[in-house]
Amino acid sequence: MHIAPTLRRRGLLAAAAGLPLPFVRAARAQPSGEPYVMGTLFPMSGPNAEYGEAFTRGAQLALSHIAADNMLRRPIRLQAEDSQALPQPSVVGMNKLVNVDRAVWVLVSWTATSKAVAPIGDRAKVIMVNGGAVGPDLAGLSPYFWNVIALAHLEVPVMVGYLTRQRNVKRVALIYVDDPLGDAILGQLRAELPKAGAELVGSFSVPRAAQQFGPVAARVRQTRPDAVYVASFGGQQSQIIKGLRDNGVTQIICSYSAFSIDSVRQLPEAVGALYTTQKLDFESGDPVTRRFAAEFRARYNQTPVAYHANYYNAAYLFGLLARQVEQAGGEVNGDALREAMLRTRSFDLVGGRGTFDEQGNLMTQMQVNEIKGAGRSEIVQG
Amino acid sequence: MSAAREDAPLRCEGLARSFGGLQAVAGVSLALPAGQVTALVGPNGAGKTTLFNLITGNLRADAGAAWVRGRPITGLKPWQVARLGVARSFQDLRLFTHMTVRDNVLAATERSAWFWQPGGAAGRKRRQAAAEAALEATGLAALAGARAIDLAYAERKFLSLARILAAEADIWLLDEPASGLDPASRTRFAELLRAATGRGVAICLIEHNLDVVAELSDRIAFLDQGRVIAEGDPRSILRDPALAAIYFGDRHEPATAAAETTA
Amino acid sequence: MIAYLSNLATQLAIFGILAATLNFIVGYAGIFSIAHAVFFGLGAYAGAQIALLLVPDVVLACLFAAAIAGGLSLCLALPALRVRGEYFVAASLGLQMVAVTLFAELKPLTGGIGGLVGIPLPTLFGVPVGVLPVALAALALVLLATALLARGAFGRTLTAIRDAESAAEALGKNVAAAKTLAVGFACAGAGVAGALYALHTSFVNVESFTMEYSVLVMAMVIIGGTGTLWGPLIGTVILLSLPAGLAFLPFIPPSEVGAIQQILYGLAMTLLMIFRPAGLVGDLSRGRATA
Amino acid sequence: MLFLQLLLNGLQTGAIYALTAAGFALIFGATRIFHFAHGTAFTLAGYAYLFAWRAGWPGWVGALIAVAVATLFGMAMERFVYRPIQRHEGSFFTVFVAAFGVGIVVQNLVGMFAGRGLATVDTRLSFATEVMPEIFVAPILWIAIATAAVLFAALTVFLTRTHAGVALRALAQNPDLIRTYGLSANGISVLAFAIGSALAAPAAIVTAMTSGLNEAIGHHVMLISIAATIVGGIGSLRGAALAGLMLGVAESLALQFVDTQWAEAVSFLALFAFILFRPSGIFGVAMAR
Repeated sequence: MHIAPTLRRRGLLAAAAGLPLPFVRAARAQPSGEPYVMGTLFPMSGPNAEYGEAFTRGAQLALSHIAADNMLRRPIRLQAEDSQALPQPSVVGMNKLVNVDRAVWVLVSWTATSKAVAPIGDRAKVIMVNGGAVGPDLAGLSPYFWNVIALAHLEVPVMVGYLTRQRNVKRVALIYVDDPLGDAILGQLRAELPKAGAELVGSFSVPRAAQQFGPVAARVRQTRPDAVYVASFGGQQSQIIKGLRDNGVTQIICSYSAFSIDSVRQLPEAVGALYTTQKLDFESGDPVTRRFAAEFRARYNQTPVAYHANYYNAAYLFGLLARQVEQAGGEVNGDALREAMLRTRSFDLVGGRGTFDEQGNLMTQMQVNEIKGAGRSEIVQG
Repeated sequence: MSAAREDAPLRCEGLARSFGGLQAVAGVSLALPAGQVTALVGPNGAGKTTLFNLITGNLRADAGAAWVRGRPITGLKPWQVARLGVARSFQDLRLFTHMTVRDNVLAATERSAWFWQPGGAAGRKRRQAAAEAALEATGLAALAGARAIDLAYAERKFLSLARILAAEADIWLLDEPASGLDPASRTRFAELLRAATGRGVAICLIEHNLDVVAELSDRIAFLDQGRVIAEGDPRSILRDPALAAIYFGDRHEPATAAAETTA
Repeated sequence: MIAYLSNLATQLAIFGILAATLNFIVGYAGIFSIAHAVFFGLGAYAGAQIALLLVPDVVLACLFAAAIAGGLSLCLALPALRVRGEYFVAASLGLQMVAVTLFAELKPLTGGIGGLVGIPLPTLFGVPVGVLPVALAALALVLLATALLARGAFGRTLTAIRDAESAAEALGKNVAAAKTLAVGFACAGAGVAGALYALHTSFVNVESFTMEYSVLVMAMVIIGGTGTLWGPLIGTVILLSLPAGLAFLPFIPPSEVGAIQQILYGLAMTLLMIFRPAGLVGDLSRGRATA
Repeated sequence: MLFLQLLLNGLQTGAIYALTAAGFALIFGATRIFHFAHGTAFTLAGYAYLFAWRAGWPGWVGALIAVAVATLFGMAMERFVYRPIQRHEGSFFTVFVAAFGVGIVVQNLVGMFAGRGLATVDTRLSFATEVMPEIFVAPILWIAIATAAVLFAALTVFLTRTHAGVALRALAQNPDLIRTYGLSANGISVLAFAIGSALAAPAAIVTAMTSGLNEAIGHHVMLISIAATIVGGIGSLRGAALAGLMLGVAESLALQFVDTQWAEAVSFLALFAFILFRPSGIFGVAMAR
């Protein structure tokens, strides 16, 4: 335990260096030499391409901050591969990133992608960071597979607490896609609702490709819920919301962080919908968060959401860890980065200070957001 | 007569079939003696092809039965009937269009549906020999490598015959095999038939051209409205004015023209 | 780079098996199935379960997968015996859609949408092996088998049935048996490909066995040329390496990379069909092979 | 009560399916081309309407644009994709792969230019109110049903009373007959594509207002159209439309009896069963070969 003090000091140093301090920039030389390759493996085409676009924006902003702050001695090259959110193209893309591009750090998303590429990254000792999928089955896929997003088990209790205490909800119905995430949310609701004095009055599993929700809405209405929890993702979420609202379901609609995409937040029917995310206060939060929010708006003319923040964090984390490794004179590779992460554990990231557990899962505080229409949302419980 | 029928390689008794309200075949009894050509004659729509289909199992009979060498074949599937030695040709030929001529004929010799054919190398040799012989007999040997779809009309007709030859069946049901053939081809065709009957093959052919019928057949069965209304040697049938009236009906065109339009 | 190419080669071999077996029923028997991914999936689940529950022996997994997929191929053979042409295409489509629902719902067997994870690395009689050599060997075997079957009496029987079913029957060919066997063989082959895929990726879920994949394999066969030995393989190489190759184009902005790749991919498919309708290997007159 | 509600929901979906299925069946019946890009025409029409709506143009202008886009797309497919392939005697599946490629291209172009993810036309027409206890009905239901009914009436008149319509029906059976009408088979073929594709447009507009559009929306619609064409009996327009309606209703009513996740499988199970047990379809005259 005698090394503990050094560790902590390094951790602080790393955290401090994350801030846009001018003297840090001045003290360092321009990055040069062979760039580090950071890969992205997002759905860039197909029905989930909207996510890939959002994820990429977050990562790109982080890279420009890393460059602007001269955090690293070598530049970073972003190499994008299209996963189509399908296992087989993901495996092809990951193999290219690992073996051809020699990526040291790969941003991944999507449960199927994550599970399909984890064995490849594990064998090649490449760090994979997920900031999008929240299925509980993504914890512990590999020592090199980290999550910078709170997995579902952190989201549901917060929502249940808010619904029962602030909104006096007693009856909740669930519409879910029957995948590990949906199952986890179903299990959580079953466990958490009775504890809070409420009950799960109905659960409706829908196929991934389903588009018509009028009939489902009729079934939901029958259960007379006070709130409907939606556990889906992508465009289907909007279709569910619209299907419910169009067909006489006026009660509260709530969900997890998957609601933080534009197509949901822009949907007129989604006004009033609630969703949980990790804590993200763009106005009054810490400097990292404020800088992120301000520059994101300036650059993309858009208010950032949780996904932008997650992949910003996922990319920025590389900067933080790689600098540690560089400063210690080591080679920037998966093992060194992982060691650095385990040594430091806590980082100042967008959203505040985040702490990783041994498996590399970020534990953050959660907040409840309410959609206000036209792409705006408001924190209703911090 | 009935004794001869019992011995016939193929006979049927009271075969009947109707479509909707139309009685296409109304109780046909017929026997095909070995070594003879029986011509099935009658106006269009008399039920000749339907009768073939009833015998081969392509259609289910409403009533009646058929036997191959005394063995009942009613209710058997077409391929089962074929394996009892009944080979047929179709008016529209139904060649294996995208296969070579040789493969068309070889396919006729291979009956097992399994991945392999029984008989091993010896069996294969025998089948190949049968195929080559059939090609030789039909004059198609030089065209063995061509695809069926690229053949001329007469060659296609002979290919459909070659398949039947190669199948080594002893009962042939031929649906208008000679229609549209030029005289030279017709002569070759007649030789083929005579060679077959010489081996004891029982042949039944549907034919519109009465000259061809007179030239080829040993017996005639006259079909009208699904019934055999006359049966006997060609000379007496063809000279019967009552039958001629039925045959030509109120149509004015000669029989050969009718044969051409259906070909 | 070696590892990358070896992964690509493994996938090529696996999809090559799929295309070759599909070509067997499409090209020779005229059975146009767009449910091939179903049997790919059945094999993958079967192989994965063997590896997870018993031993990750690649031969055992392949055999079991072939047995399961071949056995259940009756689901496809049944409509193939009753209908042809567009009707059969639609039947296979129905089978494909129902199968995907079943794959997603039968969680004890398939893991549902979450799939089966942590499939162990393959061994051969207790010795660890790579999937690539096994897949290449399996592909070679499948190609050899299809070549032998196609050129021999069985291939003649199938082609005869394809060209004129009633005439084949009139020559004593048991059409039902031949079709069932052909479908069984093709589906068993797809099952082997599935088992190899499961062992290669260590993870399978329903998303790899959807209609899109059935269509992809069909496109491989058509683009290469139906009824030819090498056509499907060439189709496989083109359709699999096209997206992989497009990934090397440096000038595409990250946010459009997927869309542009897909557009080029779709365009290539359409243009190939317009200018080479019989496939790259097939001769033009063969394009008429539909019933 | 649930039954009635589900029935009404089903009718709305069914009207959409009926229109697209009729379009598909019309094209297939007349030209024997299995038009797999029919769903793409649907997608394009939907987005065309969406753009017109976003630009603030009145609904009828948007509808006209949607119809025009779908029609032009169908005609272009006939002219530039199917006809060259058919000239080479391309097989059924050659057409299939080519159409599928077009589908991929359009889907991704739409994604690039119209944005990815769900897009809806926001209108009160899709908002259901309680017309009697527990029964919610939106105006769009009546619009969808009425549109479908009017279009079918018009289509029937066209097919039975006009020169071109009769020729269209005759094309499948007897191409020679067309010439006696003084029309070219090519011309009739283009006409079939134009009308068939145009029928997808109203369905696409209703979808844009109700469940919304995404780049891949046409895929499902096309599958249903194929299923309906088969179930209805190839060659029968009336059969395809009725089957489409029935599939929509079945998909919805299924929720009365089975869990929600099985609803979609119901349609395809019906398709499979029909092919096995009644391949000629409901109204089929032509037997399966």
